[in-house]
Amino acid sequence: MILTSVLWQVLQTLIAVLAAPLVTGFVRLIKARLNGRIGPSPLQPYRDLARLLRKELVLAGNASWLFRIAPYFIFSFTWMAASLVPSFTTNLVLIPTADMITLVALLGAARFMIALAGLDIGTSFGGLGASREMLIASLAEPAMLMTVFTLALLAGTTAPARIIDYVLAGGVGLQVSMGLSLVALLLVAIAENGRIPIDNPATHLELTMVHEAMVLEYTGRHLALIEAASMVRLQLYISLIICIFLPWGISQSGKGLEGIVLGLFAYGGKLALLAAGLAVFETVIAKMRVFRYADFLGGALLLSLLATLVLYVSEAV
Amino acid sequence: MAAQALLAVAVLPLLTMLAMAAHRHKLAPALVHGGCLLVSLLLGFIGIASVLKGGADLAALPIGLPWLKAHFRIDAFSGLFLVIVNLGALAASLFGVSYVKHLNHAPRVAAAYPMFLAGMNLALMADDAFSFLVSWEFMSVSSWLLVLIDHEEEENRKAAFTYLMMALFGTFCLLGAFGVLAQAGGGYGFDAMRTAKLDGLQSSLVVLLALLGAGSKAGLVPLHAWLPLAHPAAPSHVSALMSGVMTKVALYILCRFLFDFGPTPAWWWGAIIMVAGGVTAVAGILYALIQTDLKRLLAYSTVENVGIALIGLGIALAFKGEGMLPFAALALAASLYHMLNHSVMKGLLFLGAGAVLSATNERNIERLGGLIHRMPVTAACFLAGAAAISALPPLNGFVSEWLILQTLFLGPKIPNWAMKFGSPVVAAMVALSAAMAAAAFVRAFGLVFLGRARSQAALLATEAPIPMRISLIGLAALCALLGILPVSATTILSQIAQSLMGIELQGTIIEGWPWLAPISVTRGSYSGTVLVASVLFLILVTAVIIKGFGTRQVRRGPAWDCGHKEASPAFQYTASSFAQPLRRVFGASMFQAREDVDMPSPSEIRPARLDVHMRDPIWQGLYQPLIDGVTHLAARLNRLQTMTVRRHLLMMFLTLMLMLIVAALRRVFS
Amino acid sequence: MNVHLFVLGIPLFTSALLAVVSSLRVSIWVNVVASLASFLTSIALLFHRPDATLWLFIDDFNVSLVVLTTFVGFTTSVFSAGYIARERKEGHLNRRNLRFYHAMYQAFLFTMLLALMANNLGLMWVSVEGATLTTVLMVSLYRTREAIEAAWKYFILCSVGIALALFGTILVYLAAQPVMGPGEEAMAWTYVIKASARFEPALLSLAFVFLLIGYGTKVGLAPLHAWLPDAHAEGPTPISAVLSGLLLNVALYALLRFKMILSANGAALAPGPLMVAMGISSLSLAAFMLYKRDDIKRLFAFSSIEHMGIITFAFGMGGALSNFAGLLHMTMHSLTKSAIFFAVGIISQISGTKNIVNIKGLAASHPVLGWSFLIAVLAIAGLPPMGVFMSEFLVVSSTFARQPLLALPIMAGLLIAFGALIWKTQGMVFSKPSIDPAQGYAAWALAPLFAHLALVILAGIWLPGPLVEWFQAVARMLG
Amino acid sequence: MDRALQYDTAHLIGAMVLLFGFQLLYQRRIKAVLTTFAFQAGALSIAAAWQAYIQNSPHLYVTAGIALVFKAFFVPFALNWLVKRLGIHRSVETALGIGPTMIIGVALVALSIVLVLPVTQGASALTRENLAMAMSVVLLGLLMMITRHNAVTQVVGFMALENGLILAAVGVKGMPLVVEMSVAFSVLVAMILFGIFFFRIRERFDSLDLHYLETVRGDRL
Repeated sequence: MILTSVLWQVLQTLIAVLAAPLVTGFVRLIKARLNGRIGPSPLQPYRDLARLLRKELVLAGNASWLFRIAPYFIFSFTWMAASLVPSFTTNLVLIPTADMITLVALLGAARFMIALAGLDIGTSFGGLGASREMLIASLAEPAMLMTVFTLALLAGTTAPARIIDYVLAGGVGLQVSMGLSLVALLLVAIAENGRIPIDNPATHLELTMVHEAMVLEYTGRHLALIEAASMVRLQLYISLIICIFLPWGISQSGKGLEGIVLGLFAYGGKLALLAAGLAVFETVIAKMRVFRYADFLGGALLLSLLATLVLYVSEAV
Repeated sequence: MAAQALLAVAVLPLLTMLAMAAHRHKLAPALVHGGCLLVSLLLGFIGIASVLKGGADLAALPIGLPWLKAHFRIDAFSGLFLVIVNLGALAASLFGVSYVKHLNHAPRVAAAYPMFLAGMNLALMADDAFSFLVSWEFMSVSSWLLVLIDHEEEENRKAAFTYLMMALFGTFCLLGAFGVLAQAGGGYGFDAMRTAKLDGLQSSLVVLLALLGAGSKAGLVPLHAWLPLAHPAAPSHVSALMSGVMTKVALYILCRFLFDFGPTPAWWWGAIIMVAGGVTAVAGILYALIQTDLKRLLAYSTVENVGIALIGLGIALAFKGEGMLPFAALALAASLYHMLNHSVMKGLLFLGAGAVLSATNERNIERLGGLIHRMPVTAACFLAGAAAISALPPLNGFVSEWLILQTLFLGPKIPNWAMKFGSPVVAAMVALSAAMAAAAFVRAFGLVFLGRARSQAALLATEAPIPMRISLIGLAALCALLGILPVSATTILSQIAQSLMGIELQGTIIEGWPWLAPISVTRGSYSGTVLVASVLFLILVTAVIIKGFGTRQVRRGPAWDCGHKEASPAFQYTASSFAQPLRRVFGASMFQAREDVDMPSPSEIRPARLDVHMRDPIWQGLYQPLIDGVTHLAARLNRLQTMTVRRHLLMMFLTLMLMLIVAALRRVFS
Repeated sequence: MNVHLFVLGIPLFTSALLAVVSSLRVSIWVNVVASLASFLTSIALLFHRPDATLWLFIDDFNVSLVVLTTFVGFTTSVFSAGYIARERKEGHLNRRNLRFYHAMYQAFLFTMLLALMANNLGLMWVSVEGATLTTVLMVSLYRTREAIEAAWKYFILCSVGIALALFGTILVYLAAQPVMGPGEEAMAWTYVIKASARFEPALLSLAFVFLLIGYGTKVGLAPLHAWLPDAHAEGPTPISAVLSGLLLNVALYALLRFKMILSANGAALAPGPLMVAMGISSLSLAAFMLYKRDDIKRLFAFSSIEHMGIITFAFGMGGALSNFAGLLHMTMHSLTKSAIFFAVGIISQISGTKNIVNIKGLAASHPVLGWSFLIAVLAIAGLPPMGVFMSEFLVVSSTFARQPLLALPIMAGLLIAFGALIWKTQGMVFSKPSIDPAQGYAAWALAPLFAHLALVILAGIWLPGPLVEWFQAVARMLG
Repeated sequence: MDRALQYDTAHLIGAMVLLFGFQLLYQRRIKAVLTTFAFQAGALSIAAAWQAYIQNSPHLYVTAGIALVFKAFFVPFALNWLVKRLGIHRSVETALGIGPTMIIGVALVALSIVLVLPVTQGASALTRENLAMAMSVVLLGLLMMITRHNAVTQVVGFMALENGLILAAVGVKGMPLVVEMSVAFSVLVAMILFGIFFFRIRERFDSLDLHYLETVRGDRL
């Protein structure tokens, strides 16, 4: 039992990091197609990362030790968080390590590091990015926690595996608050991953950029790690939405190998579906002004709060 | 145990006398701080011993109120706070040993510092209202003197004055709370107060007064006004104590009132305290976000953390009011853990600020920068503190906030609508304040330690001396330790909380090592140990892969910055510009922040200007009207003193008439 | 042996002696030695109490006040020695003034001691009037226009007050006479208190109104207080010290004797509400007045009004705790306030000004003086471990327990007064020094100050058993 | 002599004192004020002597003597001399008109009666009525002090107040120390007179209107 859960944990950890570039590549491909371009291969992100890794590291003159260790932390924190979100099975050995709150906080830790790294060189772009990133985070994080709150109240737990059990057991049914939470979580996911309309992952040198502004000074393997981290994070959020709102097909503990295989396929399918959805959404929507973020995320926060309060109206708790 | 502790405390006044007697001697201040270090070490051990031993240990001195005598008592609960206080005192004293060398008025500090420690320790040990308030006031007065160290500055005198006024206000409130309890319990001893039976109104009065009294010391919004004024004025190791430790003494007595003494407040008092805590947390961190004075920023962050601890206390009270004692114990344990954690991390941050201050003589974060290169140890420790206080795993701040959030998730179990709706809202406030704390500390750390030096002083800074570094490292290690291995600490805390609630051996915090889970394992769990091990493993894997995969060449070059060439460090993002988006989003309504841009046309050669105007809503809305009112009334009443003798006689006549008429009316109507 | 006759006789005799001694040195010494002698003899009263007569008596209540009065009289005479010598040297006072001053000083002590020991209520009244007369003369000692005006104001207001008090006394006798028959017994407190349960209660109530206004004027209760700040500010500082420290106590003592009679009656209009009202009005008014003060002596004069308000309030609230607190506060206030005036006297002499704005940074220029002054002010402001804290602790906490609404004005008043005192004192003690550190003062001049502070701090930590018993006994009588 | 007559006589004399008290409020010229006061003091002296007679307490004759010699003759004389010597305005300067003052005076007398009569059930009728009148005289004296500017009239007001006190004291049977009290008051009055004189001679103020004397206004350094 322990052994299998260790095995699935290793598999989950590997999927979290290995599949992530593919997801990003897939989103880019779909977007290109929607824009009428042929677009690069979905495997292009792997090549990019490999190229970055091999490149020489150029450090700014006054880069400190913090600047150099930050990418490792950013990447590992994100990776850790990703490997704790059940994707194809809930039978993972590390799953009691962290609940949903810890997941949010782990991502927060990664963001803390990246914002500091952005400030380290002392350029105005870095500061600009860090400042905006923290603004977004200060609204997105509570919104996400409130979503967690709703689920925790519904399922009586903050552990993702238990929530899945609860949802699969049909305890939820069609809940208004689940719907509201889903919307809130989607908004947060968009903001946190720097997608349109909050940020545009494809741009540089725009005064509206956030994430890219912080990592402008990174090169070589550091940049590779950071890029990889953001890819992992994208996949993490999609997985999170899947595991909470669309857990069907996931292998619960006690199921055999065929459950795992089914879970893997189901996960892959759902991942592709949501990635495609993201691409479509990004294509049809326009980028926002920086100071509209607050409205966007404040909306998410209020939606999630509303979701909690509506719980009582429907008397689910 | 109590007797030994009293003896240890008795050493402190001797140290003060030593400091006064040898005030011309250069080494005396360091020596006094060394003595304080030993005393706090001893008291800390006594605290640990009484926590482990459990039970209560009594001592009485034939002083104080004549018919009562002074009673002292150490039980596990006060033992815990003795640990918290003396842990902070230990670090601060060690830091102080070399820090005082940089101070202008070291002898003054050395004289007041031991008294401050004595006051805090005695307040924790006191077992009757009189001894408690004497110690409490002693603590206030000695810290007032410490705020007045640089009394040549007008600003510091104002800060000290505000502080003392707020302290006195708090004392009066506590006095009232004690008075009501003493009336009901039949004596000023805490024993009588424990058994006091109060009716609803009296309970409410006690809780209200205790909340105001302890709150004014702890920094409950809107009674926090003194914190941001006093903390920057005091020497840094003292501010570390005032912020990290003294606020805990206030929370200690609040806990005694709420959970140990007689009052049986209804659940809604818990809700009120919870909401007050939530407002305190959010307001505190909002203020922190816009500060440019490093120590003031830290002071506001203290306000935030006190708010979070209060949320825990509030929900514990609500559970207690509804008779859900295991939940109440959980909430209390979470809150206690947060207090412990906050004292460690805030001590660390203030000492870090002190190291920066002594190296650069600068508190304004707009004029610092790049210190990570010249003060790497300080920077690393400060970073640990900043991450911990931003509630980032795997450090200690996260664990306690996680526990508090978990208890808030239990809040809707209280069967009434206010708690059902209130708990999510307060949880949102906790989340909001944690996220904004991260923003505030990214800003603080980033502006002080990262980037390039913004002033000559920052450029010439040198690393802190060894004793200072040791205490910084020690506290940083403790931050990590309490986060990574929280289990033994939480076990003890939940036992203390349970004994205070009067329940035994309940699974408040389930801890199948290394897991930490509230009430039951299915409610969600956390393990700092496993998390850290896993993350370290992942880092190792990453590093190994990268080593094997990529080149190892490193080249230093100028910053790219999208091709801009920025010559001057003044081009960096400043503290104000960092705060600008947040200021716009949150500050527009709360602080009425207004930005005036003066952009000269291209033909002009004057520099552009951006002026930010902000208004402190609490000061302007509450304190300023009070001050104005008193001034106005004083001016009006002063005319009474400039009357002629005849008019004074008239006053006398009217008073006489009034009383006679009252007497006559009584006759007529009776 | 009737020790108390010596206690009374020494000042009376010395007063006559000093009136004829013209040498300043001699009269200063005689003054100090005589004050010491009456202090030492009064200590004997602690151990041996003479039997009560119709005219004089010693009981639990006045024994501590008599000792306190002789003690403060003695310390003030020591302080006065230094103060007066300097005033003479600087030419503010001439020799005739000083002869008069010393004679009056002893006469003043005599009248106060007589008022304290008097068993006959009429004798008590006469002595309080005598105390007024002697102090009027001393307040006008400097013969400046302000001093004479202050003395005039003091004189007129207190004369009217004292006249009303007499009317109250007559009314009390009127109530006693039908029960006890005409004659001296009906005016002797020890007899009256035993019989007062049978007195006509309404008449006693009416009497108390007049007594409260009358003696209240002398206590300095607002709005009858107008004379107090001027008299304190314009007279020589030793006189301010004894005025604040002793005379106010004596007047309050007289009032309390009557309150006891009312309490023993039971059916009479409870004096409590009236005293509570006067106490609150004094406290609140004084608290606000403190803010506008520029003159250091006036500042502390208003602080005396504030404290008399607190004490009156405490007695008005009644009950074992409050009355105990009131008695303790009387004692502590007189020790602390006179200590403050000692410090103020030295400060105004070395700085040459009484203006608070011009006094700065004493802690730096004169550390010992500055810090003792600060401690004294903190003591009067009610910070532990000083004695005033204990009494304020008891008053405020018991009020909160019984009448939370009444506690609010008390709390507000104390806070506001505290703010003013601390704000002004902070400026005087701290900040950059304005006084030349070379301006010295004799080291022994601080001895009385230290003695008072030591007692005040000691009392805050530990009270001697007998004193506590006396206070508790008196507290019971006060009802 | 029967008790009714004793009572009526005492009552009559007391009423005379009160009447003169009212008349003091009514006078517009200082000289008339002083004369009226002399009459009041005389009436008081008679009252004291009468009480001495009916109570058979000879020491009250001393009080009567003091009242007669000191108050009815010496003080008015001295004040007259002061007024002349210092050139004080001969008319009474009022802070409140004569009419309103009289009305308030009547109200005060009513108040005294309301207060005193019911509370002295136990006392003899003689004492009761006497006390009500004495209290009225005291309050009228105080009223005079606060409605008249001039220092001389204030002194007279104070002495009228004091007359009321002595009236009360002599009216109560067996009151000890009455003589001492009247002596003490005489000392007070003498000091006030001395004070006024002293003021005037020393400082050369333009007027004795206390309004001008009152320059100590709070803090003036």
